[in-house]
Amino acid sequence: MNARSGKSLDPRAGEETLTIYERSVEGRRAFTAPVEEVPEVALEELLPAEALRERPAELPEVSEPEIVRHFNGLSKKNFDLDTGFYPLGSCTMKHNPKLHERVAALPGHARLHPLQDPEYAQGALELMYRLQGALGEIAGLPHVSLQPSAGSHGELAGLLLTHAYHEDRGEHRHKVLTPDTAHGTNPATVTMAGYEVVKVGTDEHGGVDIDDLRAKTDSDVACLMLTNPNTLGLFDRNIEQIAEIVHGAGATLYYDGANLNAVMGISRPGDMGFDIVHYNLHKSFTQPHGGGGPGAGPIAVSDRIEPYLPRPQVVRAEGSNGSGQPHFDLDHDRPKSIGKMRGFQGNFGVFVRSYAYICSLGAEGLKEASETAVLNANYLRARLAEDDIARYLPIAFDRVCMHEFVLSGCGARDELGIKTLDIAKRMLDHEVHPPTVYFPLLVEEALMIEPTETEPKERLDHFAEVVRSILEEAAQDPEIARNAPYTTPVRRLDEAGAAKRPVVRQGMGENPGDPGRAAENPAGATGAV
Amino acid sequence: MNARSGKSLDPRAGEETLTIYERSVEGRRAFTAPVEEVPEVALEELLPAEALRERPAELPEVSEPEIVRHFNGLSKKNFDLDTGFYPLGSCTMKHNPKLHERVAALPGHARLHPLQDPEYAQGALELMYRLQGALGEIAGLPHVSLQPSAGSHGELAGLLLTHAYHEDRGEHRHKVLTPDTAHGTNPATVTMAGYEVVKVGTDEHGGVDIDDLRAKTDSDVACLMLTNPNTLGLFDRNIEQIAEIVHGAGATLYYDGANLNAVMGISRPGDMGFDIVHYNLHKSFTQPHGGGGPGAGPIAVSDRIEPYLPRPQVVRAEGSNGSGQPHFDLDHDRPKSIGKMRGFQGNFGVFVRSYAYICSLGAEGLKEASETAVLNANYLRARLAEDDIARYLPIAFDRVCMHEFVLSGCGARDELGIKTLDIAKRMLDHEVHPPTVYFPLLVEEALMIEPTETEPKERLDHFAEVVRSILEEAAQDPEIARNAPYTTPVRRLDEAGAAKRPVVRQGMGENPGDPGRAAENPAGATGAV
Amino acid sequence: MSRYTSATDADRAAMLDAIGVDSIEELFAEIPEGVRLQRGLDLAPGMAEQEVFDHLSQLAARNRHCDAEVSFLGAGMYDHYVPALIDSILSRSEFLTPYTPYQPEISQGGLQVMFEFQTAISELTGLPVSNASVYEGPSAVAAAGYLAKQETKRSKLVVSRGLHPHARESLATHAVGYRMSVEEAALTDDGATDVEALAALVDDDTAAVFVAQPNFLGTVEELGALGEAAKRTGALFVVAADPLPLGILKPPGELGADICVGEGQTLGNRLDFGGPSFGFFAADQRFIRKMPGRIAGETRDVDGKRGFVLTLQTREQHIRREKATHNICTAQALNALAGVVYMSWLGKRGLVELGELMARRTHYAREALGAEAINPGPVVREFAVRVEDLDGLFERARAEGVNPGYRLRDTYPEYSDGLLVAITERRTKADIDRLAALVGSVREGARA
Amino acid sequence: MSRYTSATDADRAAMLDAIGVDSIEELFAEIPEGVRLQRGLDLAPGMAEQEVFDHLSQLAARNRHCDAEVSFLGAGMYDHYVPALIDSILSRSEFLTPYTPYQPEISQGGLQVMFEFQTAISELTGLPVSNASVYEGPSAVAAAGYLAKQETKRSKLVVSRGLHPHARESLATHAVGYRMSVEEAALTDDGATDVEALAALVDDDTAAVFVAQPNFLGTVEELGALGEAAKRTGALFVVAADPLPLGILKPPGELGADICVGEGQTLGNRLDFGGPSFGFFAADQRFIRKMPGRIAGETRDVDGKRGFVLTLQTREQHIRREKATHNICTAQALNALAGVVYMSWLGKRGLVELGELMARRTHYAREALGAEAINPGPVVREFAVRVEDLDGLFERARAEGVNPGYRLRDTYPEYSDGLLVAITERRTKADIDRLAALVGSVREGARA
Ligand SMILES: Cc1ncc(COP(=O)(O)O)c(C=O)c1O
Ligand SMILES: Cc1ncc(COP(=O)(O)O)c(C=O)c1O
Repeated sequence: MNARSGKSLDPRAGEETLTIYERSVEGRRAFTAPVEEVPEVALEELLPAEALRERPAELPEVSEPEIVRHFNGLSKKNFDLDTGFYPLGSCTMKHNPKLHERVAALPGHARLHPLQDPEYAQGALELMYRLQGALGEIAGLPHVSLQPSAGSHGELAGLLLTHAYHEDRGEHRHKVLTPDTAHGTNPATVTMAGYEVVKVGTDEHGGVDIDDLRAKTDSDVACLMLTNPNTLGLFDRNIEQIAEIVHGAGATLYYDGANLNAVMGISRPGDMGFDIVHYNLHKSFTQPHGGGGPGAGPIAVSDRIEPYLPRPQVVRAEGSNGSGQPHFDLDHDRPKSIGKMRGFQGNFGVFVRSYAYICSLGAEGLKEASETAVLNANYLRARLAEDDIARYLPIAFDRVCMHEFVLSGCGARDELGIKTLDIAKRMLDHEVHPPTVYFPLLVEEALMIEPTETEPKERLDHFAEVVRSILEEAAQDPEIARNAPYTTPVRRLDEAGAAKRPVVRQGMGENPGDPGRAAENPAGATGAV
Repeated sequence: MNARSGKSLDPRAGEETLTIYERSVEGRRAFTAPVEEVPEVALEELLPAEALRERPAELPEVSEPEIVRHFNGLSKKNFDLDTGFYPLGSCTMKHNPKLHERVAALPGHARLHPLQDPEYAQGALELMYRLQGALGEIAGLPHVSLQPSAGSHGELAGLLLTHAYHEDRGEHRHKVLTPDTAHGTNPATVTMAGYEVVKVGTDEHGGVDIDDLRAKTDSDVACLMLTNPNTLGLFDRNIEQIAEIVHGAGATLYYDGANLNAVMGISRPGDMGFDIVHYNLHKSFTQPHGGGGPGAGPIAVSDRIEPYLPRPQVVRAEGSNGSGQPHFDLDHDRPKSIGKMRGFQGNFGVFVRSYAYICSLGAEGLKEASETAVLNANYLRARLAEDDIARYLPIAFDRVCMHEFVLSGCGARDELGIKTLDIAKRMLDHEVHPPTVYFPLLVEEALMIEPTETEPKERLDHFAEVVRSILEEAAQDPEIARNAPYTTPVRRLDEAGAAKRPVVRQGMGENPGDPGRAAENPAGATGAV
Repeated sequence: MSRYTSATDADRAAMLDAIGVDSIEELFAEIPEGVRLQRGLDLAPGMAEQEVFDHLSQLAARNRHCDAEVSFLGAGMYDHYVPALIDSILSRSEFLTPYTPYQPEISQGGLQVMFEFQTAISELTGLPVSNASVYEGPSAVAAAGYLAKQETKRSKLVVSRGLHPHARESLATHAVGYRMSVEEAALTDDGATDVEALAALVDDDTAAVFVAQPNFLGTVEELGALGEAAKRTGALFVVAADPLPLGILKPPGELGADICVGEGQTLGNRLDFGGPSFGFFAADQRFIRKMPGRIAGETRDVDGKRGFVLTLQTREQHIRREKATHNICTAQALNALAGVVYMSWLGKRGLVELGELMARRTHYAREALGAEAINPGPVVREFAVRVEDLDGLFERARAEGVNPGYRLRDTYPEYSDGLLVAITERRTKADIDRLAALVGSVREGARA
Repeated sequence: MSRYTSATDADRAAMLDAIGVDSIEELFAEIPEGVRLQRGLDLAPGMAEQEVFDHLSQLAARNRHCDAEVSFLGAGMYDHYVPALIDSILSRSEFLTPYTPYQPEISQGGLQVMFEFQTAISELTGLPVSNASVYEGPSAVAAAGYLAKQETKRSKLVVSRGLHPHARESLATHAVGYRMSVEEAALTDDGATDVEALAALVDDDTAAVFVAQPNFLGTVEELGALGEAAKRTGALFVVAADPLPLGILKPPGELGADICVGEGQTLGNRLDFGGPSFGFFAADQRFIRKMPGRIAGETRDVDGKRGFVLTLQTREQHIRREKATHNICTAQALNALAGVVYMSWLGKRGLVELGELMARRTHYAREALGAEAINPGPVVREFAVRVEDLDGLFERARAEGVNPGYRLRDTYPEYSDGLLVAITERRTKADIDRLAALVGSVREGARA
């Protein structure tokens, strides 16, 4: 009977979502101020009236227990890597070892002030120095700056370095080449760095179209930004030739390190001829993604670029402090430096995690990680090449892939009438995260799949079965996928409406920053929990 | 259309549950042994063959990522206090401040060896000494032992103390009185302590039946174990008279402190005439319950009982170590002591949390906690006394209650045909934890409701609405409640079957401890995740 | 209003109104004047979170913990490495904050953990039935005594002097309640339980015989022979074991043990100055309905879906009351979770590797120290030696940040110069050599 | 096989078989010999978890952190108390381990957090539109410059010398990319931005004017006047603010700021030797489609249920590519979460109470030190004074475990004897008096 069919009997089905502001009740609090020992002078006596706030900021008023429940409740509406398979192409969703959170939380790391005198921060500086060395060895480029905050920040640093390098030689170049398979941050970075984007085509093997590259590479080209393996998950066999062409024109070759996870200990950007590399520590070196950061985007460069690296640089002096022990310092005195990409020394907390990771794996482990990442990707590629799947989701370039591969949803679209988006949404009901979709752009209805090395075979097999079952289901009734998901906290959302009439903050009536929209649930006036 | 109705479209609906053993795959591992520097002698050379294991213990073989996912997945099948309302009567499910986890984890606490010399454990001993002082003040009894591991362990200590006290005076007593409202641990403890249980009745006000008590109290009675407020949530107005009767017969009066949360700073067991008290630090003093422990059950006693307290006791000596600073030590030299209830000094980690709690709240805060606990309970009592609810769930004793109260499900049973169990199960679909049910025994179809002080009014109102909606729903269709829950990870389970053919461990074929049951999912042989 | 409560003045007013009283005071009218506290509690005023943190940090700073010295102290609790994934799993509020799983439909996580824990303990001990945890080691020993009493109706318990002193004392304390006597069997000159002495104490009124594996001095006992001696007259043979070495030692269940109990701290639990950790209780199939504490069992739901429940509850206090097999209610679920996560982390191979590592380092250490062994027999994680100037050693060592171990004289006067040295994977060869050097130099000193 | 991977030899064999190759080597055949690494990486061998923990613990022990000394060091990051509930919430794997919420149906938690964060930042800054975070403070200033460039098409940026030196340098570094020039307006003798000097630099080609609130010396700037001077020619007025004092200070949005950016570390984030923390970026409504980074917006699902999505994505690099408003992708979501949890913990009242406490202690400290003020004007959390023997003070103080603060000469040569002292709720009156005593005694010393 219906009474047994569950969902329909879920009394919470239609429940309203409340924000922390809507849980606020005047007078409640989680904070207790410490005892005040200094004279309790009124603010008005300390500060000019015109500098003082007239109305308090409308932060929520909630007790600790209810704050905890609120955010706990929100967390339960997130899918995450520790819950299940997350083959988000280009994002390297590998396991985040729990040890890293422990070592990052050590007071000597977490509670260390960024301006502490170097002599009292030797441990932190040595850690950074050791990480620089390890990253340099992995990329095959000797000089490392840990400063950039993420991959795209590293890209920007890379182009600013290129600019400084050329200007220093009296060359004024205006163009930067990016393949049509490039990630969006590449062209966006080019513009921010003051250059003009010139697109380079892709050949039938999924690599850079050499003729097109040659045609577009002239003395006005400052740099070619490349990802290798590229965003199709393919290693560009012509990389040596590419380097030759680019260097021949006096341009720099930039390596977008987002895909480094495929080649650690196997092939090094520096050896491929790249001048500048960025790393995504939150990808290859397992800083947890945090729902969109933090990350870190260190860069490594060749000798000719070194003089322009950001300041300060961590340097090592043998026993300069009398003792035989090496001594570490911050070198601010770098006349040709491009300056600072950001404040202080970068995202140190991320460095701690990535350094711990490198210590755990060592040379062998890193190579094994890349090998297994490539093994897993090719195994899943093989599983998804089985006829009843490949028929609907043909692979974009039928070659051995590296750490990821790209399928096209054209077959499913044409034969089953479901789009890649529908397949992705239906996956949500199977509790696996969908691949990256609709990227790279040159593959129609793209599904970009990166399983990473930390997934066991069973997870890959399960994913293949999920894909198969979705396609079989669609063959019966495409409506099911078209209307998926069904079991998620919310179902498909009106994104167009959100963009047309953007509501980007809680409405609270008469407050300073409030655009004036009245709250749907005026703060506190609700019994719902 | 059906394709939109969700649950029925949940591809995970019938999924099998896997144990960590069923996720095991030979050769996988999360552990890496540290580098071995001592000679790698074979075990056989170090230990006699007959002492060595022949077959390794069948622990699971799983990588760290998959262990994390396994237990993460299990956690998602638990309802918890940080998720929602948990009015489990007699259990005092109050908020567990997050600060407590932080201070308990300080290496000086978490990494301290229990046999560290007192001179190197002064901080820990001072903390215990301070906690003893605070608990003694709260109970109104001067001498405290923190040793017992939980409430029932404290009860046992209490009766062993009573026994030692009487024996020391040459008195041999055989009976212990417990009210018929007593918690199960009380009579169970009596038997373990070598006494015979004698039940005392309850009067029409829900208190101890004085006449019955008087009749049963003779020189063979060693003790009366009482909870006040009792398990009906009622404060026994005759407590002074009761103490007089018990003491008159030379027996001790034991206070089961499970309900102390109602009277902190308001009324003290010591002042009521109790000789021995146990505290449940995991209830009144907010040690997280952990899904069934850890807890701690310290005891406080009057002067005449003090000589028999367990050893060691934490003692304080003024500046005995030369400096003016007080010095703390462990006193093992207690000739009349009953000995040890357990190893070492008790659940120190729990003491840290409870001490932090007392520091945070202070005298005022503790009193306010009890006042609010009683306010919340009476408010919820009032909300549930509204006609359309009270008609089905009449209150057992219609009086102002303390921190909890007990309703009877008779009305619902007789008029709606649903049992208290059905109401409890239907609550699960509303994401609130049911009250304690079918206890105390003298109330038919009992629902024992303890909201605690950390719940905001909205949660209480919401719970009242949930109760109302369940009753209204049952008036329409009692089947819904009878078959609830519907939205939980599993539905009603076959407990009878579980007890008839107990399966209390994973079957793994030929292993040592294995009763021989073959695994339903032989380890590793599964693709499911 | 504190930071943990939510009742504002407005809330209070509204709530009192609904209740129908004018003040909170009125709610306490039931409490007779005579037993009302007429003053405020004599406690310090409340503090802000940061103040409490500072206060407890200052207290903690006055303890010398295991990372602040090189410690060879064991004697019942050991400094093993607790992997970080245990923190991350135990900090999940879904494990940290619920009560005992009385509502199985919303407690499958905790119940399955219990089932997996029981399985691991069963594997380690070689006994088919384990409960979901008891308080800790010594009281677990006492619990075994209670089962033996109920099972045999006899009145005597025999313990080996090799049993942990705390366990012997805890048993004796509880035995007063059981109305049972306890007799102790001596150790041989080699620090093993004296089989003859033990056999001599076992009679028709003996309910159970208790030995430790390894024993307090670290000796790996010959359980087979002891078990035979113990069971001759029908007494139960109870082994109190350190579960970690059971990765390499033959399981007590295969050597005649009826019951195996022990302290679980070595399985992924912090030292915490002695607790909380967990005790385990495993037994032969025939005792399944006599076990103390919670037991999780596998079953199915109305839809046929696999699930777990607390089973055989008719043993327990909340159902059986005075006839219960034990009075335990709240146990150590969270610590048992740490245990099963730890065992999953070690895994089938790691458990053996760790056992081998400990055994090797322990033997290496015993040789390196070059002191006269009190128990020259087989050891796996701890051993006892005679040190001439024990106090001199401690003075010297502690000044250098080394804690040499446990002074046996505190509990074994017969070994007045005895030092009990514990070895774990945390003590490197360098650490051991350092202790050896200290022992050596003090020896020189004493002789000079 | 490492402890983080699962491919056993059996798995490898089966997988290679399914792929149709004989070895993993073959999978890399695509990589030309010439660019293959013919040796192993020159890195230390892998370590066990406990070895890594020990190694990093030893490194950490060589840093003197804020609990290991009494520190008055601020200058951009401050030692505020981070409440424990932040740890427990941030350690939830559902917040810690997911990627940017590209699939809103399974990311409502993270998306709602962003929405709540944006609201709080909007409240603090007095500007209606906030994004969900940028990297950190100084690069946020640079991001504001990029918006100004795109908005005004002008080529000059004017900064106050009161802006954090790192922010000025970061802006200059990025400005090279924007092909813009940066000019700097001096400070008055009182350590406030010189309105005239600033006005003089603002011309028709000025895209934006940047000032800090409070400025680097701690001075509370007169934003009103500065804003007028800045906007005369249509330049954007950008305020870089420390968000915490905005609990008591008038919001920049009410004083003419078009954009308010800043460093969010003071809102519940650890010091972490400088990062990760978060930067915030708030602006006037008219810039909503020019903002950098992620923005969460409220909407409904097909069933009419309330939900949140990443909105206005056509601003972003993954859609707009070279025409994007910024190249940022990964930002600081987890740190922003810490920020919104912290603001919820402080709450409406706590934010004001904390601001008052800081202001009071700051003024108390400035008086107690009795040194000549570099910026005698209004301050709220930090102030600068002249100290005769600065090196002497540091030598003396550090020996006693006190860190007096920041030496201005490192970045402001004009204040060669300048000391910047930061005050938070962590620095008690006793701490302040202790610093005052040190300053006093050194003064005596210098004069004697
Ligand atoms: C190929 C590629 N390049 C660059 C980036 C940008 O890296 P980040 O998000 O760290 O800025 C990404 C991240 O998705 C990427 O996949
Ligand atoms: C009234 C009462 N007494 C005793 C106990 C036993 O306490 P513990 O579980 O700490 O052993 C309880 C716990 O539920 C209780 O409610």
